[in-house]
Amino acid sequence: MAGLDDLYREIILDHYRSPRNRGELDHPTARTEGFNPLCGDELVVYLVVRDGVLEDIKLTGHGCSISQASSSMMSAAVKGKPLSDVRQIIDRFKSMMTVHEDGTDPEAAVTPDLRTDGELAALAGVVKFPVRIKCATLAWNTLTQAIDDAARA
Amino acid sequence: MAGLDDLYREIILDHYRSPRNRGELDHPTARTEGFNPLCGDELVVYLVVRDGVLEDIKLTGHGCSISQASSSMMSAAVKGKPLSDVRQIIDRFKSMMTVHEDGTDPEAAVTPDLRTDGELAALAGVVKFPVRIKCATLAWNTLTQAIDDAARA
Amino acid sequence: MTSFDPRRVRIDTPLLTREIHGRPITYLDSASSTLPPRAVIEAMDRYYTGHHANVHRGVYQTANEATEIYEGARAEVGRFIGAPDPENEVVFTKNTTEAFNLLARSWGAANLRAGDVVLVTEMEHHANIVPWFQLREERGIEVRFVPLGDDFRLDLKDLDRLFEGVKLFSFTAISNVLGTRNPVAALVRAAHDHGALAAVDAAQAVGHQRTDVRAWDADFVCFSAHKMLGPTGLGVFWTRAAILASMPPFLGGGGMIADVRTDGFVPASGPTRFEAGTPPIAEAAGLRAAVRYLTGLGLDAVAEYEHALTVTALDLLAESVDGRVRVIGPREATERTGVFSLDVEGVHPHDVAQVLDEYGVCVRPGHHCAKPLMRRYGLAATARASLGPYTLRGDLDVLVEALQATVKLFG
Amino acid sequence: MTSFDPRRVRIDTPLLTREIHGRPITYLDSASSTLPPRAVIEAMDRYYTGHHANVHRGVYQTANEATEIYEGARAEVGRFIGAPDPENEVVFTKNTTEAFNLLARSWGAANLRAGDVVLVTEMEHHANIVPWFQLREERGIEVRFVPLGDDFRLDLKDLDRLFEGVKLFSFTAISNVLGTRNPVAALVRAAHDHGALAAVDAAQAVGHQRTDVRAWDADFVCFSAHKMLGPTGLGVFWTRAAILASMPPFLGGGGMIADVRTDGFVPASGPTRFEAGTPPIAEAAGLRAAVRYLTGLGLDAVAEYEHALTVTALDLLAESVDGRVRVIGPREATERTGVFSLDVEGVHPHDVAQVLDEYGVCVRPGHHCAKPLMRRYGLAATARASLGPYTLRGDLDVLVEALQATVKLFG
Ligand SMILES: Cc1ncc(COP(=O)(O)O)c(C=O)c1O
Ligand SMILES: Cc1ncc(COP(=O)(O)O)c(C=O)c1O
Repeated sequence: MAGLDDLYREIILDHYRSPRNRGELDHPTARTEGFNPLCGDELVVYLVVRDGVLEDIKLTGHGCSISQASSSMMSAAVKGKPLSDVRQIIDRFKSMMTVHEDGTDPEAAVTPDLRTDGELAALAGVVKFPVRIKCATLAWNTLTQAIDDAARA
Repeated sequence: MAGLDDLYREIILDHYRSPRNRGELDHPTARTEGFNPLCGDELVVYLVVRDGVLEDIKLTGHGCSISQASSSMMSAAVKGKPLSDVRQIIDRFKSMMTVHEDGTDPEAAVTPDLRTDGELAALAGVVKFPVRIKCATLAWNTLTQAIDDAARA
Repeated sequence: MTSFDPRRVRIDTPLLTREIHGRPITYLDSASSTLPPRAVIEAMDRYYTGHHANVHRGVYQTANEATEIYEGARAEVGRFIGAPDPENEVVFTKNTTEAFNLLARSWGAANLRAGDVVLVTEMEHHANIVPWFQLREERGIEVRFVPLGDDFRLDLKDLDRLFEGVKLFSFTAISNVLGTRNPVAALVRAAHDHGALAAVDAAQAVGHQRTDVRAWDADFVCFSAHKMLGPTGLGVFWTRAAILASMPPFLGGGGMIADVRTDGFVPASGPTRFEAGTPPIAEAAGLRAAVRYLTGLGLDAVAEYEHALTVTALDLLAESVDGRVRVIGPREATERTGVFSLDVEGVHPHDVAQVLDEYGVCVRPGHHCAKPLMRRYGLAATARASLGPYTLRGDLDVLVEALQATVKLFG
Repeated sequence: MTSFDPRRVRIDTPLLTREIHGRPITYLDSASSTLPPRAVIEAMDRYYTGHHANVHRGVYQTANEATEIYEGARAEVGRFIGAPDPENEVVFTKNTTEAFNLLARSWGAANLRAGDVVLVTEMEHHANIVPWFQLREERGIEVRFVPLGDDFRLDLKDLDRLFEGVKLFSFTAISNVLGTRNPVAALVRAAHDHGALAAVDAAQAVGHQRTDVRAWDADFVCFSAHKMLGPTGLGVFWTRAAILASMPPFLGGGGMIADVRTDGFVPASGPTRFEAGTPPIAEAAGLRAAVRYLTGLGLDAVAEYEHALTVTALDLLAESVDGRVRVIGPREATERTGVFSLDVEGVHPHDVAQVLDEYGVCVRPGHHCAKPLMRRYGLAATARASLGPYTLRGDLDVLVEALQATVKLFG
């Protein structure tokens, strides 16, 4: 059975208490809003994309620890990376957040790649709390949207 | 417990098979329609009222044995009577058709008056079949309405 | 392979152990409502005793369980009717009737304007008539009726003229009065060929035969849990995900919104947009159990069995009761299901039902919420006997015995 | 005199024997939905195992019984709320939300025209907001909000201005977020004094205190069975018989008509005009049992008990958890009921509910379908704990223990 420790890893609480890349960007390539009607979480992603590289990212908004930590970790993981890498990180994260009906241990879904993405693997435990998955993925869905918006800008 | 014999007295079946006063009147004082949406029973009452006397009554329509027998018996009971008597008969009949929550035997509600109204007392058993009460009272409600209509004509 | 056995279903159905006036019950009113098996009743009990909570916005254990039960029921019902995207296409309503009102007020109001035609049939239940009349009053649409032939089937001779200006053809799979089985896939194709969408009233079908919305190629399907061994208080509206996404909200309130401000609101997406307020959660648990139970019986086996019983019933009714009982509906068992509208010579349907009750036989007298059909055949009412998966040949024998007594009593 | 004992209610409520994560359940989400006692569950079982049949048009024994159960429930619910004419004033809907939609689409559409004002309050549940917004879109009515004061009560300073042009004042008896108890009778009088009718959302009231529509002098009252120990899938719309008689039909279909022809229909009279299709029959049996159960407890005793528990809860929450828990709502227990919206310093309500779940404590995080209220107080969400007649002092202790752990975890 999943316990609270699976959800609230120390590193997650740390990101919640001290979120990285908070704030707005003055001249973003894209400014994209995300919204989780279920719990009222709101998020704004600011991106600067230049020459295929996600040069800068900032975030504002409010939400629960999982959504805040996830967005903070995400910003740290993608900042400065080429968009092709960013897309791969997004894909890996999303597949980590997929419920395995056969009861596979979610930790097993943490690919070596994801481990090298740094602290993101700490969010693997969220899958054991299906209602919280949306909290964890809000930032990532908004980022995907923001990258599309940036491409169109 | 109520049995079918309580409902389908021979006299009722007789009125059903050979209804009295069937047909239309050429110059009625009132022509009034009654309708039971639950079972689709339809009835038209034709009255001739002169000098406070219900001189003639005729009925058309269709319905179940109870509604047909009740209307036939009613027509026999009221024809030729002063309206004041007719109203009393209606009242007595209606009170006979009232369900007694305390489980009083409905036959006990058959007043001596009602017995003198002739065959009507045979309908007392209907009260034991509450869903059929509407069948029995349709004609009487329509007659009440028709008398009002005649007064206005 | 299933090993369908109606006696087994009978044992599973608690109400069938009842006695009526000292006789075992002979339940022949499944077209009005079916009797739920113990599995359905117990599924709701288990829900209330172990998992009840309001759905959707919970975090705690039982709220998650209730949500899983409710959304699980949605998906399972979707799969049961062959929905391509089961999680996202099934809307829970309170009954078939609300489902048709949803169709008329949401899709209809958004897509139909004055002069557009909704084609229904003369054999429709009021649930598939009155909502269109209401839309006619509001918007000036036209409601056209496919006429019925003397053979108790749809008269489709003039197909092209019938479909002129039609935007939606809304018809029943099976008549709840005549038992007539309509050629659903062919009728849907006719609608599509004429540029119209097609809605199917599956209320009389879904508990008695396999239902596959893809095989039908239907655009909308409506039915009720209580006619497929499930509970009261729950209906189903199905449509393709793409159509559902385009439909404006119907009832307003909690659960169907993404946001509400004092100056307006934004509706939610998906089926919940049409599920305002606390939904029928226990009922969904009951329907899920009914779907599993029916699947366990095997719908093909049920259909085959009820067909055989229909053949027997038609024979029995024709041969017994001195020929005084007429069955209003198709003669051929292949064209119909086990719904028998009886016209007993010289005895009003109300009286037929009353005498039958004395024998413990449950049949329904009346217009069966299909007054246009009744008018078409010049009937005020019929006494309707109808089959379910728990009906036995013996039930038919009691019916005939009681009909004989009826005829005798009324002479 | 009743001998109300919450421990007795607890024993009567099967779900309260459940364990969550190895701990006994601490159910504090009655504002979302109450837990039904065994008597309610068994009443529905009895219905399905002994009496189920479709209602109204039957003649046979079980159809009569089902009708008696259903109509009996109507009358009993009517008496329970003090309706002057109980048989003819109670309409069964699927929930409070449908009841408000019925009010808006039937009475509202018939009586309101462009420019007319419906006055609601900033503390309303979406069920009493969105239907009016929908009517605004369709008919151009104005929806006006009574503002909320910093004391979490209605701000009625500008009564005359607020009521300008108002045809209906529709407000909640008790806020499902703040617990605020509104002065219903006084508000109804204010509406009447200004020539408006008054509708009361009694969803949070009817299971927790005696409800008397005559003492309120209300014109419309809406509530849900599942918030008064009853089942899901059933709501109540009450109005005076004279108003009911004047209201046009809402949903169309079977049961709500007197006649249907191919060229139109005539609606039925009485409550059934608003009950299209097969109604929630088993649910009505369940609600009837709930009404009897509540009556047995004695609503005054329940109210008194929950009031005492509210006093305790407010004290406990103020004194424990290092002052890090703020209760969003009136300070004074006399002005409120046992609904506590908690704001835990530094911890998001979602996380509060998550940690509490680990302790078996069921509270609801979110906007509670009252977004205008949330905006008013600058909140995205709260974690709401709420009481029922089965709540014990011990439940509050577990709540406080779990809140302490929450605060500790988040540092
Ligand atoms: C005050 C109030 N009004 C209306 C509702 C809506 O009730 P339902 O969801 O049963 O329609 C609720 C409960 O959710 C409520 O608390
Ligand atoms: C063909 C058909 N359509 C619709 C309905 C209406 O179903 P409900 O009363 O559950 O809304 C019925 C049953 O009464 C039916 O037989």
